Amino acid sequence: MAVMTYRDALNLALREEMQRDPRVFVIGEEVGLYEGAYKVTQGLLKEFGPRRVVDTPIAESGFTGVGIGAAMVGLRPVIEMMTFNFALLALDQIVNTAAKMNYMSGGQYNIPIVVRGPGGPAHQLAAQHSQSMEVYFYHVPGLKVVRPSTPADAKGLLKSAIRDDNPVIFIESETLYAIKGEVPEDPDFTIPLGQAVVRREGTDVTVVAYMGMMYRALEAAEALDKEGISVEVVDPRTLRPMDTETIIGSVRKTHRAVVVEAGAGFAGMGSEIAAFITEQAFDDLDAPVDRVTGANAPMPYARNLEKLKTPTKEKIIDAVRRVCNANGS
Amino acid sequence: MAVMTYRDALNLALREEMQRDPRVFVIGEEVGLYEGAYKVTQGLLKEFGPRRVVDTPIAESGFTGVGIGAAMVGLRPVIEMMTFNFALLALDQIVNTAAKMNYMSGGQYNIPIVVRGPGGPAHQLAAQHSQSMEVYFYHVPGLKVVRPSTPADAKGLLKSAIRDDNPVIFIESETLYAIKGEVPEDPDFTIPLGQAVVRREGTDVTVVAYMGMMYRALEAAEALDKEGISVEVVDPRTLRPMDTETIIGSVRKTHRAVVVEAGAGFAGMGSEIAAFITEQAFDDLDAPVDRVTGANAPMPYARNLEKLKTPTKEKIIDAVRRVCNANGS
Amino acid sequence: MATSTSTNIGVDEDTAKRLLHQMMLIRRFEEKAAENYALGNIGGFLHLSIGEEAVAVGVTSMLRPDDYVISTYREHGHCLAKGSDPKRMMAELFGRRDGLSKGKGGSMHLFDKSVNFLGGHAIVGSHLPVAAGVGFAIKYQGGDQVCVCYFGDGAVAEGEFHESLNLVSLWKLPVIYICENNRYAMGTSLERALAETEIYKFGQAYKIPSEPMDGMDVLAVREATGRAIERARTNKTPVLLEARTYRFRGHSMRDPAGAVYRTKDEVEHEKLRDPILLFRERVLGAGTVSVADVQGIEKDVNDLVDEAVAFADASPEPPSEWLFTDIYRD
Amino acid sequence: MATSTSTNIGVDEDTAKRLLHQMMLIRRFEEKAAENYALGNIGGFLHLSIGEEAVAVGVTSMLRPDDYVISTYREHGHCLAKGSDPKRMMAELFGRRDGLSKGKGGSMHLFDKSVNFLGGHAIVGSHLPVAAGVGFAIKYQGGDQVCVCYFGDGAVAEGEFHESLNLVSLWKLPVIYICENNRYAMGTSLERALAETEIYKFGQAYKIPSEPMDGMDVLAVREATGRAIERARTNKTPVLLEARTYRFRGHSMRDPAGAVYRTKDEVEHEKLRDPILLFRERVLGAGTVSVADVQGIEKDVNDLVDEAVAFADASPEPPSEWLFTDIYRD
Ligand SMILES: Cc1ncc(C[n+]2csc(CCOP(=O)(O)OP(=O)(O)O)c2C)c(N)n1
Ligand SMILES: Cc1ncc(C[n+]2csc(CCOP(=O)(O)OP(=O)(O)O)c2C)c(N)n1
Ligand SMILES: [Mg+2]
Ligand SMILES: [Mg+2]
Repeated sequence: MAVMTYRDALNLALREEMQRDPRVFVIGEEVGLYEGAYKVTQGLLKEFGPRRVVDTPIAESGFTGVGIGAAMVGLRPVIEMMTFNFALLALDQIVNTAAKMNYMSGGQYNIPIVVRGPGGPAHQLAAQHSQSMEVYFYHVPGLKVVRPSTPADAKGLLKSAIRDDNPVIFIESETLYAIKGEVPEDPDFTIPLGQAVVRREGTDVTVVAYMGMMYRALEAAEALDKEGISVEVVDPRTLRPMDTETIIGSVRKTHRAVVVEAGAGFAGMGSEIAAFITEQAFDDLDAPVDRVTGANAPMPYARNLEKLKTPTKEKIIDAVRRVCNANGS
Repeated sequence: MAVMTYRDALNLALREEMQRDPRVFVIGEEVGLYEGAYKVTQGLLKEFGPRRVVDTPIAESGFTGVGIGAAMVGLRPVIEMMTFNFALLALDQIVNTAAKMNYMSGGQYNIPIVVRGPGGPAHQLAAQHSQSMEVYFYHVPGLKVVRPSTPADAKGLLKSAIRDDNPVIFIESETLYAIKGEVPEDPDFTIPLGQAVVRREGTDVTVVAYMGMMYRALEAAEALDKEGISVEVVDPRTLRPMDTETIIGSVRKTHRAVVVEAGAGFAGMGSEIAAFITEQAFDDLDAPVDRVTGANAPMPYARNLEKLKTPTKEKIIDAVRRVCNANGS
Repeated sequence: MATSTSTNIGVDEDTAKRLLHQMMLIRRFEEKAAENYALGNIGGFLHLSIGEEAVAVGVTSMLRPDDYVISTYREHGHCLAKGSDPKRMMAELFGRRDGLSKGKGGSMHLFDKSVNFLGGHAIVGSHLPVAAGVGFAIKYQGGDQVCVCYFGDGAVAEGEFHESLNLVSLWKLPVIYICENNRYAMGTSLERALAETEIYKFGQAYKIPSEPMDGMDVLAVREATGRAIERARTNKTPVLLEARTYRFRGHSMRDPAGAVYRTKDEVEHEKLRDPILLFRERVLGAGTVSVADVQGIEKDVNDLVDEAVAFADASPEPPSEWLFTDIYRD
Repeated sequence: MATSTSTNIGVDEDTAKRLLHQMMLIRRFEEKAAENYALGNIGGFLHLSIGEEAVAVGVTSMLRPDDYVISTYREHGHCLAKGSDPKRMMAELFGRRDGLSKGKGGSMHLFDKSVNFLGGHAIVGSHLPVAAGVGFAIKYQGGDQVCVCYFGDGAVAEGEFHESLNLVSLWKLPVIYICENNRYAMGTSLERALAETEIYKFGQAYKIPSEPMDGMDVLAVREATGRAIERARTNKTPVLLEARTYRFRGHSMRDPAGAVYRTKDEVEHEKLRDPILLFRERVLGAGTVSVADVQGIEKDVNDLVDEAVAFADASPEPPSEWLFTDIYRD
């Protein structure tokens, strides 16, 4: 175990996988000479050279297609989106080509790529540069979608994503790159895709949250503890495939659930989680699943408005109180 | 009232709005000389000329951007996507430019465009040409999303969409173009966006469905009637903004709900509808909301597999029976 | 710049027979496919390359088996020429279990890894960057193959054409982009789609060597492609070729011969340059092959295609479970 | 082709003063913005155009008020030159209620309908098709305005560059595309991004008249732009101009002067061609303006920018309800 930042954990995962497998290479804007707009690829060009650390022009659809083509004939590209906001320009490549190729070819051509980069709310970057992008991917059969909340998860899940034989969308966060945590140094350490984790044990209510919202949820849990409300926090980590069992298991125990997401709520991840919890644990629920979501608006630039856009610890606390005071028990 | 096809109803709406407002024009691939890949724009070039019926090269992002720019300075374009599968190439324009412009400009530049064309399952067109595309749009603040199921709705909603001052995503269906129905000829006839409609009254269970699934639901309702199960069918018509009141009102009456959607289920429209029904009518529900969705797979080409991919009348009947036999009542 | 037409006949008997055989096989395969579409044995979209056979055959005849080919939804000819089994191709068109893609892809999505045929892609322009990626991998792996990417004139207006040409030139990748310019993208003629209708000229903007070629003359195609492959293989650099050709049938089976956007006369006139007739007359005239040889080839391709149809017809539908297989590779 | 440098001084006193005033105003505005970014009054991304002022000022000085301008996230200069109020601009950078976009857009999304400034767009390449649409509308409405679209060298590699140039040429639209070629897209130099680094040459592929111009020489910019506007306005056709310029600061405030990807020497060398110094010496030398005039202008722009900062500072935050306004127009 070593304490390192989320950024360094990602960097270490890339380094280890590139050392382990010569087919793995990194491609994207500013990943080489500039060492990454957010420095996630720092030192890679020096260590692996321009053949395996490839700077591209600003052509998201183009270099994503390059990754897909390279994957068709035996390579394992890690494609960096400088930020996921720009992934919409490559969405056709990801959805219509990468995600469907194995199916359309009857299993002949699988596409082992990772598309990674930061996404989600950032600091005063406004509507075009500060949005939750996972919504464009987790609905798509053929894709896997990961949102790692901690340094250890960042490392373990990125390594699994790179080793996975399918297209994996791996969305990090500008606001988490600097956080520190314990990270296993063992190069064989990986975390399987599709496994949620209980971040905090509790008995009264289950709060499902990932990325920055997971930290808000833990803070809320601390505060609620003092009121005698015991909150269990579950982090899905992988959104597709979703580990419904761990979440349902927790709800069967607590009988109450709050789902938190940073994105605008309507038809988001929270909708699906609330829906399957209700379907699978209806009789165990003492209250309807409550959703705490980002405001249903684009991201404003003004600092004060931006604060109102994304769920706060307080909003989560209110929701937990709501479900606890609801009928039943 | 006149009986006409869904296709002709759309054509009439375009014609009337172009006659009514000189700022309205149609732009897209094959909309002019070829009169539309699906003939929705038949006769428009002859009537309005090449200035207002604009054939484009195959450049979805380009001509969608052209529509947005034209809208910024006073025009009201109707942009045809030959099929919505290709809209992913224009998604950045739609999501990051059109949907956010009014907000980013503090209300200075609204974008009155309609992006229309067929979407959803078609006949043996396989994975890239047969998919439910609304999922990429209804989550986005700043957009409105319409899915018209009948010829009358096609006309009334398209006219409202064209008159709306915001970007409206209007997704038709290849499988409905030929269906016939009564359509008001009055050029002032419109249907407001954001209003659901009860297609069939019933007392035991509410089935929410749109487009082809709405017809499957009506067939299922007929069959279930014989078993003494009275089904109410509600068609949202507009997915964003969603008319939650009409749907909740129906569920408060029937105490049971089944949500049907053609698309792969995970994190789709059905998730949101199931989630808000449960939140707002939890105490009225005698059973958890049931979802009937398309198989969680890309669309296969083979006829027999294709049949298994999209929900059938039988699957809806089973779901209704499930919720009716569930505990409670 | 006029398209370079083949100078001398310059093919031996075997080659002549092989080229004729392949072109006739493609023609026959697609004629039968059309019949079976009418019969309802084939569904969805069916795009025929009838009239364009010389491009697929001429190009592929200069490739090595380990070279890669990637194409559009109008790919039957490219797939057959690369060496795929007509039986498994027809079974795919029928949507049957023995199809190349297990019946899941259909006519627009033929893939055959055994011959390095990288598919059938139906989003216009989308496979051009993918081809660049194949070229990237060839270089990364130190191989000496090339990747041929076929696309239509309609794809030229898409942004991915530009992004791809810039990337392959910037990175010096062994990709040969071959535009099958049949002068129409569905109902849109070149003049109504492109500011520059001499498509090969776009190569200059990216400093990519490019030339037009007579796509109705299989030998002209061989000559130009030969030069291109030689260059790409040795220098590991891209080439852009424009094959001037023509589609005798409608855009797809749903487009009745394209009556609206082009005249009957134009179509009839172009049919006078039917690539199969042209080449047959030429090799007969030069005495390279005999009438009997031609009849023999005719019989052989008819038999092959009949077998293919019989095989497809006999192949069962894919089992229901297959709806959920191949979504992910585990 | 060498960039055309302005031949004679060819500006009268008023024009000279106006040009100098605008360039110095932009410079001062951005220097103060940088200060206030450091102070935390401005957040998010802040991209300065220091070093590139001659382009915005030279181009706009040839436009009519009813002409349209659309730009990128590096648009302070373009917006100021088009005539926006520095106070409301600075208030927008501060994220305040009196900002051009009510504080919702910030530095990257300045919009000012009152002067036909169509924004600040931060997805590279995305506003090029939008500009084509503005040109389309001008023609549709029978107007005689033109639309100027500024973009960076980095946008040239994006597919939308290609789609847009093809469309405006095909449809003959009065759009003037002006590439502000500062030789770097963030940390990526031209040579590492484009197969053709003489960007104006791309115009040829689309049959669009194009030329490079010295972006550090405001008079050269005026001359080339004058020709372009004349042509676009009368023929209703597009033009592509490449302004050769340089960014003196880092890509954004988060990029320390760009130390990694370019040398200090290079930056210092380019600073010798500071467009403001060049023009000032020139007009002083020619006696068009006096030292006193220059000092007067200096004082005036300092005052204007100080007022702008004071105004922004005094403007309240937008009310909470505004989070939900302007999402839709009803
Ligand atoms: C991105 C995209 N837009 C539109 C279509 C619909 N479409 C299918 S084929 C076609 C015409 C393509 O013409 P061309 O590239 O010249 O190829 P050809 O059919 O002539 O061989 C169009 C518009 C599509 N498949 N993909
Ligand atoms: C589509 C897209 N990709 C990437 C980015 C991130 N990004 C912002 S500015 C920039 C560099 C643009 O360089 P250039 O076009 O030369 O303009 P300059 O900044 O030099 O004025 C990049 C890569 C973006 N905003 N949009
Ligand atoms: Mg064509
Ligand atoms: Mg630049």
